[in-house]
Amino acid sequence: MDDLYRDYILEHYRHPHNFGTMEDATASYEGANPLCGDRITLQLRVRAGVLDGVSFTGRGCAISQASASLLTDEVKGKPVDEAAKLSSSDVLDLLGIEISPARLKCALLSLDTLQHALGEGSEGATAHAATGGE
Amino acid sequence: MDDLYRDYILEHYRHPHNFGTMEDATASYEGANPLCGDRITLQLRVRAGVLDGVSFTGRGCAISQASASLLTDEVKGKPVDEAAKLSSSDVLDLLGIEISPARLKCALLSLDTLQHALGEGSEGATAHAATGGE
Amino acid sequence: MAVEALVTPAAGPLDPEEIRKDFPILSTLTSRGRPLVYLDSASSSQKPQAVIDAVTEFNTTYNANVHRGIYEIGERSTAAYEAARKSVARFINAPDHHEVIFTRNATEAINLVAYSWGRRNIRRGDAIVLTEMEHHANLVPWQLLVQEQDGDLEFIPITDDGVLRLEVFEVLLKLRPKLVAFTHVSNTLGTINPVVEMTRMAHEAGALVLVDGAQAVPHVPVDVQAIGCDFYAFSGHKMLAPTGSGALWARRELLEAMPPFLAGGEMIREVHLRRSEWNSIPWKFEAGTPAIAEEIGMGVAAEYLMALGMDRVQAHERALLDYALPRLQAAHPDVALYGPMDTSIRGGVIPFNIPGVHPHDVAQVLDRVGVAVRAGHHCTMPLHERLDLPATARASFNVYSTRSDVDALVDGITEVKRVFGIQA
Amino acid sequence: MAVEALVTPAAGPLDPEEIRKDFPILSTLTSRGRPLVYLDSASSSQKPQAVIDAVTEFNTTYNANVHRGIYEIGERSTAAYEAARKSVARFINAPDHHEVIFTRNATEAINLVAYSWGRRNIRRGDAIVLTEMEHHANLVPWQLLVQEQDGDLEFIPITDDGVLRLEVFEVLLKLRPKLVAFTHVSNTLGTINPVVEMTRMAHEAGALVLVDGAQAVPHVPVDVQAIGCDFYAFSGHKMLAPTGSGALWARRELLEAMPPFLAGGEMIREVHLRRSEWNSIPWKFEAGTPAIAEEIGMGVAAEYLMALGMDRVQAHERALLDYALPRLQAAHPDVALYGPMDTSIRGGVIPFNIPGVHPHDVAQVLDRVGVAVRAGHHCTMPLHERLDLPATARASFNVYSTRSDVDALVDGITEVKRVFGIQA
Ligand SMILES: Cc1ncc(COP(=O)(O)O)c(C=O)c1O
Ligand SMILES: Cc1ncc(COP(=O)(O)O)c(C=O)c1O
Repeated sequence: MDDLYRDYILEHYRHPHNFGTMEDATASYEGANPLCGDRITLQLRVRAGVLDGVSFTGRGCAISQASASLLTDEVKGKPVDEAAKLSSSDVLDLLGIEISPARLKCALLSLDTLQHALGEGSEGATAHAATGGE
Repeated sequence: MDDLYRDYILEHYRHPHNFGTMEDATASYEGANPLCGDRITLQLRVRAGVLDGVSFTGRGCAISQASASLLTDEVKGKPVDEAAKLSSSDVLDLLGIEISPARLKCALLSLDTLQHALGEGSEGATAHAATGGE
Repeated sequence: MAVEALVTPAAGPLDPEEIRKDFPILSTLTSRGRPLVYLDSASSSQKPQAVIDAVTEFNTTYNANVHRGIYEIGERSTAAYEAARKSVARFINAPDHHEVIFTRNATEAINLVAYSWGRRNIRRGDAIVLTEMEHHANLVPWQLLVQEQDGDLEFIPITDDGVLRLEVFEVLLKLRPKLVAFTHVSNTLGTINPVVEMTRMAHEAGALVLVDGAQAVPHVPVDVQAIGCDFYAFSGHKMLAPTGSGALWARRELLEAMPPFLAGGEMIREVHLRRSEWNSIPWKFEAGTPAIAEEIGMGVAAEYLMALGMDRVQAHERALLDYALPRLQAAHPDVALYGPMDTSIRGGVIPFNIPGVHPHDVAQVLDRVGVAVRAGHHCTMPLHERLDLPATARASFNVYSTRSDVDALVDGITEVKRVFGIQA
Repeated sequence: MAVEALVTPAAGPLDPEEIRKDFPILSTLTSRGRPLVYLDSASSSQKPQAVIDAVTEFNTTYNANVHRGIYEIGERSTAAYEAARKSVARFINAPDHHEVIFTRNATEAINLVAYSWGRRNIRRGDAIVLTEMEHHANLVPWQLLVQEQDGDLEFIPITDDGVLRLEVFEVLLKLRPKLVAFTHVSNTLGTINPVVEMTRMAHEAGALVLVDGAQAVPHVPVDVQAIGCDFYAFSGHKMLAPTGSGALWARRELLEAMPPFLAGGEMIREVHLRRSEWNSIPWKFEAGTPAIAEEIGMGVAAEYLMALGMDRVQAHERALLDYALPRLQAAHPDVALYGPMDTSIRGGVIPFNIPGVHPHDVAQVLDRVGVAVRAGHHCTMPLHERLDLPATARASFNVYSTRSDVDALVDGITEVKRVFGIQA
């Protein structure tokens, strides 16, 4: 019944890949959705134009954390310029679940953080999403 | 069919009593409803505590002008303290027609002006009424 | 789609008789058993069934706060509210629906600009140019602003038949005003102002332009990009939408640079005890729970009007004016009519006076025969002062107005004259 | 009278099952075919049929602008709008209905005070005392104000279970603040603050008092004269009324001395090109066409609640809390509950967290079983910072809430735990 909380999403949430910190990171960025309290710190190690190492720490909802886990898997080992090209819909495809507008911001926090870490920060993903307030 | 525009109201409107100015007035006041453009200037001549002379000039709707005509008839020759006691409902009785809330201000402008002229100005009658704006 | 089904095909002239079927109030009777002849649409328009139903549907099936709930009716409410924003943006051809801020009415929209943009940009000695025909909503906020900031107001005068004197505007622009604010269509005279030309002139002189569109959106096609203005303010309740709805459109750069106006929930990104950060536009300017059902209704009203076609709406109202003005003049040569007689620059507004009868009395007698018109200063006191009129009576049209409404007005005026003993 | 007929007799406890019949949305099903269990009333309440009908009736039978038309539907509209003001005044026991100003919501009401009273009365170095539990609506307007006027904000801290520390308030009052502003009932914790005592303390120190009543009016009897405060702000949409409705009550002398806030039609007595005079209160503060249908609906909602009896409403919600808190604790000892456990000082609000599950995920899974709760910071970010919680889930009650709603929540939490693989 739960489209959103598929087993692999919950698995990534409970046992996120690439979780932790790196001593020799070359770039890092902390992204947050203040409205929800989701938070992700992403570390990158770039060597010869390639994302040779990627790790993150964070807290937040299953969607935001699973998305970070899946995204870091995806970009690890990729050339920087390829990683920089990833779009929102790529990330939604990675998640493979139907995200309602209210949860979009959770799903895209990892991408936004990556783009900032790559020095490609765009305002797009930090724009308003339908979450958290009253 | 017209409760409001009875013959005597229209008669007072077209041929108002006590219309004009007095050379030897002892008090005068100009009252206005800026929202409707109704305007009444009332003159009083007080002798030995009696309203020995009363006159008015003005322009405006039939209700406001007929009310001034009827009211001046009513107070002429009366002791000042009696005139000062006239209430809104007295004036509505004088008019003898049913006044809707939207027209109350028109009907009571003459009383308000009289009270001011008598140095008894009250804020009451200049309070908001449902007229004129958009 | 409910909307599409309700309207006449989008070609040929509007059929007001068909349209009237969509407005339940138009088939009611007055307490005297007369059919309602509603000729006060410039004050507030009636609402079609589709708009009424949109509000009821919200209240009975998905009422929930917006932008907040991770649950079905909350998501539905948010989606409908944001879809309404898109409809309203499309209705005025805004380049970006994030530039549409929902407000209670045109008045609040203009005050928002006066407080937020004005207090930051108007300084001592700065001029704001208005016109002599402004509604109080586009005058008093600027009075308060220049009082506070020690600025100046200047006014474009009008000709006796209610047309702006652009040659004087030209001269006023030499004062290098910071802002020029004027109404698109006059609520009292019906004058349709040359907004494109005026905006160009103002911009050439370095001023920003605010257009008060309260009387334009219900009656003429509005394209803010074609106008080229910087701010466009309007009300929902005059364009078939519920009371409590309205909008401000402004260019993104301006909105982004402007400080917040009302503060509270929703307009923030982050709040600490002593400082906060703002949300992105448009939400930065929508503090607190908005008028959700009402703005959703405004979206439906915009769709309804777009389905009718605003060029057809304008043509319909102009045809009605072309019918009404000669008919009134012929039947009542003694009645004074105001406003431009050239109906190509006039919306469906007919201000008039019957000599010897105060407009209040006119309206009161007309009410007895079921004809609803406005009487007074129509929130344009300075314009009435300029025209040396204490007050006027005013009949005004909307999509559902018909020739028989005009006929009822003509007959009603005869009745007023009868009551007041005036020979025709 | 429609209202009277709809409610249970005004003695004995409320029967929520009877009341639910008045709320059409409560018998709808979610898209998954589940009955709607609406536990987000603190965000926005549902509307009874009487309120929905009042809006429809306005739109279909007497829609017209207020204070303006000398015709039948205009007079009816004006009378209904002003009658709503009287109902709302009676609802909070205001001494004079002219002291009730209609606003869009509580947020606008508070901003009105911050702009109009605040900019005139708060000067460099002046302090305003707030609390750590304020909704952003009663915090951010004061941040903007003290930034502009160079004043200071001070905060009454809370205990860990969400009760104001009055002994610190006592100390803060030595700063001789100009204003003390606090919420009557906390939207996040449910805490009912001792408003009478706090108002007395503030007045003794020479401060004015603004009470944010947004969460009080739907849940507890409110008597502004008994409280003794100077300003009382609240929203319609949380007390069974339409979105777009709300009110500020303030003492007449204050309102009369305050300059206008929004400017435009209706709030003026006289307008000239360069100066204007203001209307009397409350209209001085109601510029432009108000949310007529919505405020009329707010009057009906106030009558509905008065017919139920606010003491019975409070008793009902307290009984539900007394049922829910032990039930939750028993069924889910691992779930963290926040707010005072003394239900005599608590409204029907239950913030909670399931360890290991983010509130968004809690809300999302609950939605799938038809249970609507809120997740996030509930517009009290500083309070969440104070409690060191990134976010909370929150269930909240209203007159129509029942024990079976609570049971559905308890079962829903079990389901959340199942999905997330948490042992009970
Ligand atoms: C305590 C409190 N104050 C103010 C508000 C703001 O209410 P509104 O959004 O209706 O302006 C709320 C609503 O969330 C609230 O709970
Ligand atoms: C030209 C114009 N501007 C502004 C307004 C104010 O509209 P609202 O009262 O809806 O704010 C009106 C409405 O009368 C108007 O005609």
